[in-house]
Amino acid sequence: MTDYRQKYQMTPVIGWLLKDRGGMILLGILIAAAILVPASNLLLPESSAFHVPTWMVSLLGKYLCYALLALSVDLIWGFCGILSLGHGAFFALGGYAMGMYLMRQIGDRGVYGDPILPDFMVFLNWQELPWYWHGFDMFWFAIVMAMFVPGLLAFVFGFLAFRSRVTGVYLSIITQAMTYALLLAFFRNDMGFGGNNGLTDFKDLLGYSLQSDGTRAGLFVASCVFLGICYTVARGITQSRLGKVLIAIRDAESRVRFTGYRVEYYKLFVFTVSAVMAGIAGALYVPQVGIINPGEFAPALSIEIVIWVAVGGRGTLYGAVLGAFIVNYAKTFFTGAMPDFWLFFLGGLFIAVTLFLPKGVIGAVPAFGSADRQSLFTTWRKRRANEGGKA
Amino acid sequence: MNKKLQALIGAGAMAVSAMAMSAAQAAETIKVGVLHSLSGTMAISETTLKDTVLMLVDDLNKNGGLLGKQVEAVVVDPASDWPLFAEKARELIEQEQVAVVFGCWTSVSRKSVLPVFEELNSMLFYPVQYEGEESSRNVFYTGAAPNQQAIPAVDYLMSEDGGSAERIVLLGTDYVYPRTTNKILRSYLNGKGISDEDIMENYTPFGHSDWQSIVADVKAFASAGKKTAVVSTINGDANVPFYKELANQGIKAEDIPVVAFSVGEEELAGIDTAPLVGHLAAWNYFQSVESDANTAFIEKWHAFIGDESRVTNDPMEATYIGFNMWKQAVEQAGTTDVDAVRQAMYGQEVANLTGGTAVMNTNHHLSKPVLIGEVQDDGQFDIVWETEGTVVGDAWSDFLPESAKLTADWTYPWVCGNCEKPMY
Amino acid sequence: MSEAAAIQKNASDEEQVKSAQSETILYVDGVSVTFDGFRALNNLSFYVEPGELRAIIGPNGAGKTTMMDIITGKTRPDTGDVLFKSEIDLTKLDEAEIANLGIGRKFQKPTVFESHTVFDNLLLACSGGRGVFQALFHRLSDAEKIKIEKTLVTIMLEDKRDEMAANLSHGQKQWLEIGMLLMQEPELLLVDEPVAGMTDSETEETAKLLRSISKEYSVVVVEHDMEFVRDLDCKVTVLHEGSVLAEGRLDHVQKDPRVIEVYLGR
Amino acid sequence: MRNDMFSVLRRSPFSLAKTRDVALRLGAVIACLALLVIATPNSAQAFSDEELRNIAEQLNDKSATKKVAVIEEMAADGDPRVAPILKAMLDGDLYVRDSDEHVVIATKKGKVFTHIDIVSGEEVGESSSKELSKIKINNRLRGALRDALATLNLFSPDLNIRSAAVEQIMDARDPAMLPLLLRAIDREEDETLLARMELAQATMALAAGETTEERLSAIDVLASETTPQIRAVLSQFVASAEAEGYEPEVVAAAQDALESVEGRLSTWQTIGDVYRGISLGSVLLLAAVGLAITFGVMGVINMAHGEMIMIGAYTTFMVQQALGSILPSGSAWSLVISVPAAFLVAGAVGVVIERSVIRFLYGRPLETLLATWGVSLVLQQAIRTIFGATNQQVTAPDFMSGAIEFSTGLVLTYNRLWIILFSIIVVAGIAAVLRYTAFGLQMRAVTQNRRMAGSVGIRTGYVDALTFGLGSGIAGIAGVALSQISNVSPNLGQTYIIDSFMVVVFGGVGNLWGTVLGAFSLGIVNKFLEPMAGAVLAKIFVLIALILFIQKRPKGLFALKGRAVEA
Repeated sequence: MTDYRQKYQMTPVIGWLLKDRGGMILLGILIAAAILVPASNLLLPESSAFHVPTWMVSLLGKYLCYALLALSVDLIWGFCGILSLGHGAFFALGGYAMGMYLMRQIGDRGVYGDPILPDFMVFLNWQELPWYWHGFDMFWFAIVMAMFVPGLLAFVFGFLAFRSRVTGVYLSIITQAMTYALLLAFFRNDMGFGGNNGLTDFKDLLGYSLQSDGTRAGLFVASCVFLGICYTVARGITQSRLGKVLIAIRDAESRVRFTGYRVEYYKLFVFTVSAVMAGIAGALYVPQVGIINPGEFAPALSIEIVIWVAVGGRGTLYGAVLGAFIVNYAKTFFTGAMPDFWLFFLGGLFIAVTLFLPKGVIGAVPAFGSADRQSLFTTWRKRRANEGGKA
Repeated sequence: MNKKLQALIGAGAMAVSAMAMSAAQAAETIKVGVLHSLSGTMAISETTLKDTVLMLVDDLNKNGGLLGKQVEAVVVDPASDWPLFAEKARELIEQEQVAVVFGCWTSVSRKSVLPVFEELNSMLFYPVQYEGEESSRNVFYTGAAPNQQAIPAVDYLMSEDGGSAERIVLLGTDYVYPRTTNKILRSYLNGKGISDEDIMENYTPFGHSDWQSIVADVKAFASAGKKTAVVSTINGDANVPFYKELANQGIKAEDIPVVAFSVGEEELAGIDTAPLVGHLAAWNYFQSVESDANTAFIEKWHAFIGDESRVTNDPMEATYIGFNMWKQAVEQAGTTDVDAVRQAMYGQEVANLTGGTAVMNTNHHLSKPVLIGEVQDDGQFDIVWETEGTVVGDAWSDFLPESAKLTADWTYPWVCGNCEKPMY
Repeated sequence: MSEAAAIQKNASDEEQVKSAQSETILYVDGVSVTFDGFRALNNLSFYVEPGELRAIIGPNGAGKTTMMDIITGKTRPDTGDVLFKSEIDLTKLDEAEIANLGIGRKFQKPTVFESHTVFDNLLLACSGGRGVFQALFHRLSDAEKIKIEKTLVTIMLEDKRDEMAANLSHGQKQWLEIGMLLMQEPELLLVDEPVAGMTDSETEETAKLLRSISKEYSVVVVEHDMEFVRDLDCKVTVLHEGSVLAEGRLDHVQKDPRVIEVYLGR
Repeated sequence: MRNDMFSVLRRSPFSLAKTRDVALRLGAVIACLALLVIATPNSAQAFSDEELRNIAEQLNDKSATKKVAVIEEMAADGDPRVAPILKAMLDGDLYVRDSDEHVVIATKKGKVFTHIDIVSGEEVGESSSKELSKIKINNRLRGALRDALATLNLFSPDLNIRSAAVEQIMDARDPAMLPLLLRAIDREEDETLLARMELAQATMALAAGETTEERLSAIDVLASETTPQIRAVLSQFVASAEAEGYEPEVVAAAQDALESVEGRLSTWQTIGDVYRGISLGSVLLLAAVGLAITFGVMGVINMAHGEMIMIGAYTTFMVQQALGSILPSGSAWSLVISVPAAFLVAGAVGVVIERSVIRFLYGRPLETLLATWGVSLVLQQAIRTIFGATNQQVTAPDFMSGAIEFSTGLVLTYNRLWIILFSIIVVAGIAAVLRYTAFGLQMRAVTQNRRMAGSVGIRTGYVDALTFGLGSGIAGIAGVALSQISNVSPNLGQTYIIDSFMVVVFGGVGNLWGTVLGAFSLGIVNKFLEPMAGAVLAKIFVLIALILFIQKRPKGLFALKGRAVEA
């Protein structure tokens, strides 16, 4: 029985999910975490050895958001070869959408007690709410915007870039220019997004206090769920014929063209989907860290995201998730354990991974060195031979 | 092989590291958190404050510690990454169980940690001059509020000795501190009869490095015949290129004096100040102040850092005052319990390094003297003006309509950081 | 088409030219293109009839590949017309559109999707649904499966079906690529140096493969391996410095002094 | 000494508003001067030694107002010994000696101060700073001192001092000075200075002149000038026209004059923008040109490029530290030596990075991004650990401080001029290396076709290392230049890395001229937008423009056409 038969006869979703070992493990863990972590945090007494402290819950929640962000980058970079150095922009936009909702929720509990205007508008004495702030008092609207705005930006940007066949480093650099421009724009107080301080001092979400353990646990679960869903969606895309086309584009773009595919549309589709995922990640991130400010647009952050993916293992989706956790945990740990030298470790980690684990940490685990990854590496080797070291 | 595992390792490692520390210190220590960026863009300013706290802790322990216990500084690096500030604050308070935290420089970092301190009812000492418009139950602001720096500075500029300026340029980095400060200044200046066409406001990005056009604009603005002065709220990195351009374009202090609120000895250390003599800065402290306390402090600092050429600056004094106030409050309360210490803080007095005493008010801001110094060719400041007595820090500016109404007072009957009438 | 017929045509080429437009599957007329001052094609004109197998030879830099680029829409000519089936103007369309019209192209360097199995390579090339969402929700139909199986046989890779394309030998990649062209069901195949770097046996196999293909489709082969062109045994167009130098049966053009001078002479 | 000369020229116009204070004190000064000018000036010995000593001691008074009065009194006397005293006070060299309460001019040599007696003008011992207390001045006093000196210097035998005095008077523009100025005009021989004097006279005559003719003639003189001062003079005159009830024809004439002056000034404004654009461009170019090699030519997405610049800057700092003891401050040598030093240090670091990391990553450009990012983190932290996080001071040599100032308000600062020149030299140097040296040839060969190059016997590894070293070294050189305009801190590199990439990509990867053109065009566009939109928006617009431009030219400004690109 040749495997393509099973591959195409089975009911798709179950079919490829079962085949995706890493994915199954990931989803399993997510489900387990979504149940156990909040349970142990809320039910078990502080004294219990298995009690997960609240700070750990929100920390893990934050990591989950980063993981989702990394996932979205892996979807375009790992599978379609689009290296975006500006994905932080979509993340931040999603975050701002959520932040604006949370800001409106403060209502008259702000320091100036203005029922409508956020504090920063009051003390820069703005008279009324700018038009683009309207509607954000409704949760559903904010959520829609958190996905729509990044999606739209990605669509417009992608439409221009892919139509005119901007590729490789040129694409990477203009994505960077995009996020840098947004960074500067959001720094401006005149933009009405709180300038450098961004949006902060949130009170509650859908009426639940952000300070309470219950809400934290809820957000944690939400993060698990969305990561799970987005993973499934991403895997669905990569497993479909469309996914094969994406990989084909990554490996031999012009061949795909001559085979009759509209490469730009495929790129545009996956780029937009990825941006929406990043937006969701941002929306989940903000209530858990309690602040959103232009810092999230910093090109450095966007580069870091790519590094998470590379560390975990490009082109596997679950590798990206793993990478996000490894790097961010390392950051959390070293900034506390050795504040004066942690950059040596982080920098060293990046160098080491690129040199010794070209397929990322996941690639080092034989069980996960899937055929796809295999060939990805061989492609590199071949490309090196062909291009003789030219980018 | 995944997230959960990471989580466990995480929990494990953190616990271990925490244990290791406490074990070493026989648990009989009072922990003090230090939350200053040691890497990233703000490291340039904040590293010094970390060292200052370490020095003060060191000193305290030499003199028998606090409540008979040794004091231990727990240093973390929030890496100029604002969300990381919040994460680290939580780590310090919940994991390390610190009694108090000294930290933050930028407003955004403070805003980012504020909810954490309020939620966990911990205590933060914030040592940097800032835009005001805040008074949190859990934060003590030992830096200058706008009325302790900006207002006196423009008063001086408009005075005869300051050169009786009639035209003011407000240069700033585009973020909340300059925006707010300039807003306050504008309404203050208008009050003093300086009309809007005699005020030029200009904002630049962080780390702006090309000042040619703006300095040229200032010169053009100044050529209108009225005596012109510049009020600079330019932040951090951007200052060195700014002053270099100023010097090279030959803007002389007696022609267009520049008074800065974010430029101290530390920032000038990167510049050859000979061409800048006469430009001004407004602070509550200058290294050049001659007083025994200051001399002792500087000597201690040089000994601790092991470098004679290192300077001292205002945020260091603010840290010094904050630390000693906390120490006194703890001794007075006989415990490090946050609520008890907070009560003990009010009215707490510490001798300034510049002479006189700083008093902690019930709005969590200090009463401090305000000094104006002239840049000298050795990178130091020469005090040319100072307030008689001290100025009470205003949490809420009287020059912003919305905030003028508000009062901050954390004692009975007010017990509120932003109220128009008492709670009780 | 039969050999005889081919000879007939050559004899009466001149008359053909006038009416060429009405009968050709590919009509290239007066095409010129310049890259940064270098004239890659210079008033190039030639015609391919339906069902014809045509070899195009010429020394390096003669403009062979550029001509391919022009026909497949990768490069736009500065001047000249390129018509498909006598009416469709190819110079206005882009690669994908041209490919979907039924013009398949095989590159000089074998380009297959290395991260995919041989099967998937063919599947992707399989004609039909090129839209994003069609692709997203595509399920493999039996028809497609049969077609793929058939092609696997044609290109002699049926036992390599589940191999990663990356692991194929050079020659096998060439065949796979040709197979992918076949999956597109093109009316015109453009094959660029199919036997470059092939072993002699592979070369023969390839020649056989192309000849069999040319029974169903029109094929244009760019090559400078003389032996191979001889194996193809078809009409030959000699390019030189971006324009046609000679045209006709191989033995015929080989006698042409100019050809000998610029090409065989070396 | 050039600096001193410019310190006067550089002074921005109208430093002194006509406040009551100024009017009064100048009034006093002139009154007295009028007298002594008639009685042959500069020779008067009004002060006895004792008087001089006593009055000088009053300069140490607490109140600034008193000090001002004293300064005027001294100036009014016209004693030739006064000028040096006031000059010393202005320069902050005037002290009171604790031992005998005498006022002395003290000049610092190393740790020792040499005392010069204000009366005799001879050296009278020396001491450490401990035994002296400085006579403090503030900006108000600086102003007073400068005016006093100006009036004194108006008759100085030294031409430079005279002309400086005239400029100062033109700034002050106090009608009370008019008679004095007229007297000075009578005595003046030097033509150019005479012209300036007459201009100064005109600025005052405009308001002070009695008759319509005087005013009109004054306006004629002014209309021909193109300086911001004149614009202000005229605009003020026009503004105050009906208040003062000037004659309509005069006002009309003034209006026309004003317009013509403004017209000419605006063209100078544009010239200024272009210059500033070029200057910014040269900085961008320096920052980017190293990257044009490591990234453009080699295809390494070199995120550590900024740190190479930083290393160059720190090398400059260290060279200065090392030579500081030997060389006099402000010497050009330390900077001159820094250039090769920075090249070698940064280049060496580059070679090490290439050998230890990058060579394993050729053909995997995206991996180089990650690795070099790691490298940049390590380098930053390394510098921070070694030098500390704070700024290091790199002093500017004399030839780079100061500026050429045109009366039209255009200022060309020397450091910018040198950097423009320097950037051109650097680029020319690189172009030469690439074009004419064997190494350049090998380098192009390797980057174009590694295998072929290898097979013709080029040691590709060796070439790679040197190429990367070259790129890094050039970044280091850029660091030397940037240390002059920016702050030398561990974050230096981060400031320039993004802009550098923008420039290289905009110009077209792998094309040196593209980088040059890219840098200058981005710089100029930026500087033209800045006055209109403000610095922040200008930068945003430039970025958006870049993004859109790449749509039109997906391979940058200078892209290779044809098959070569796809190969």
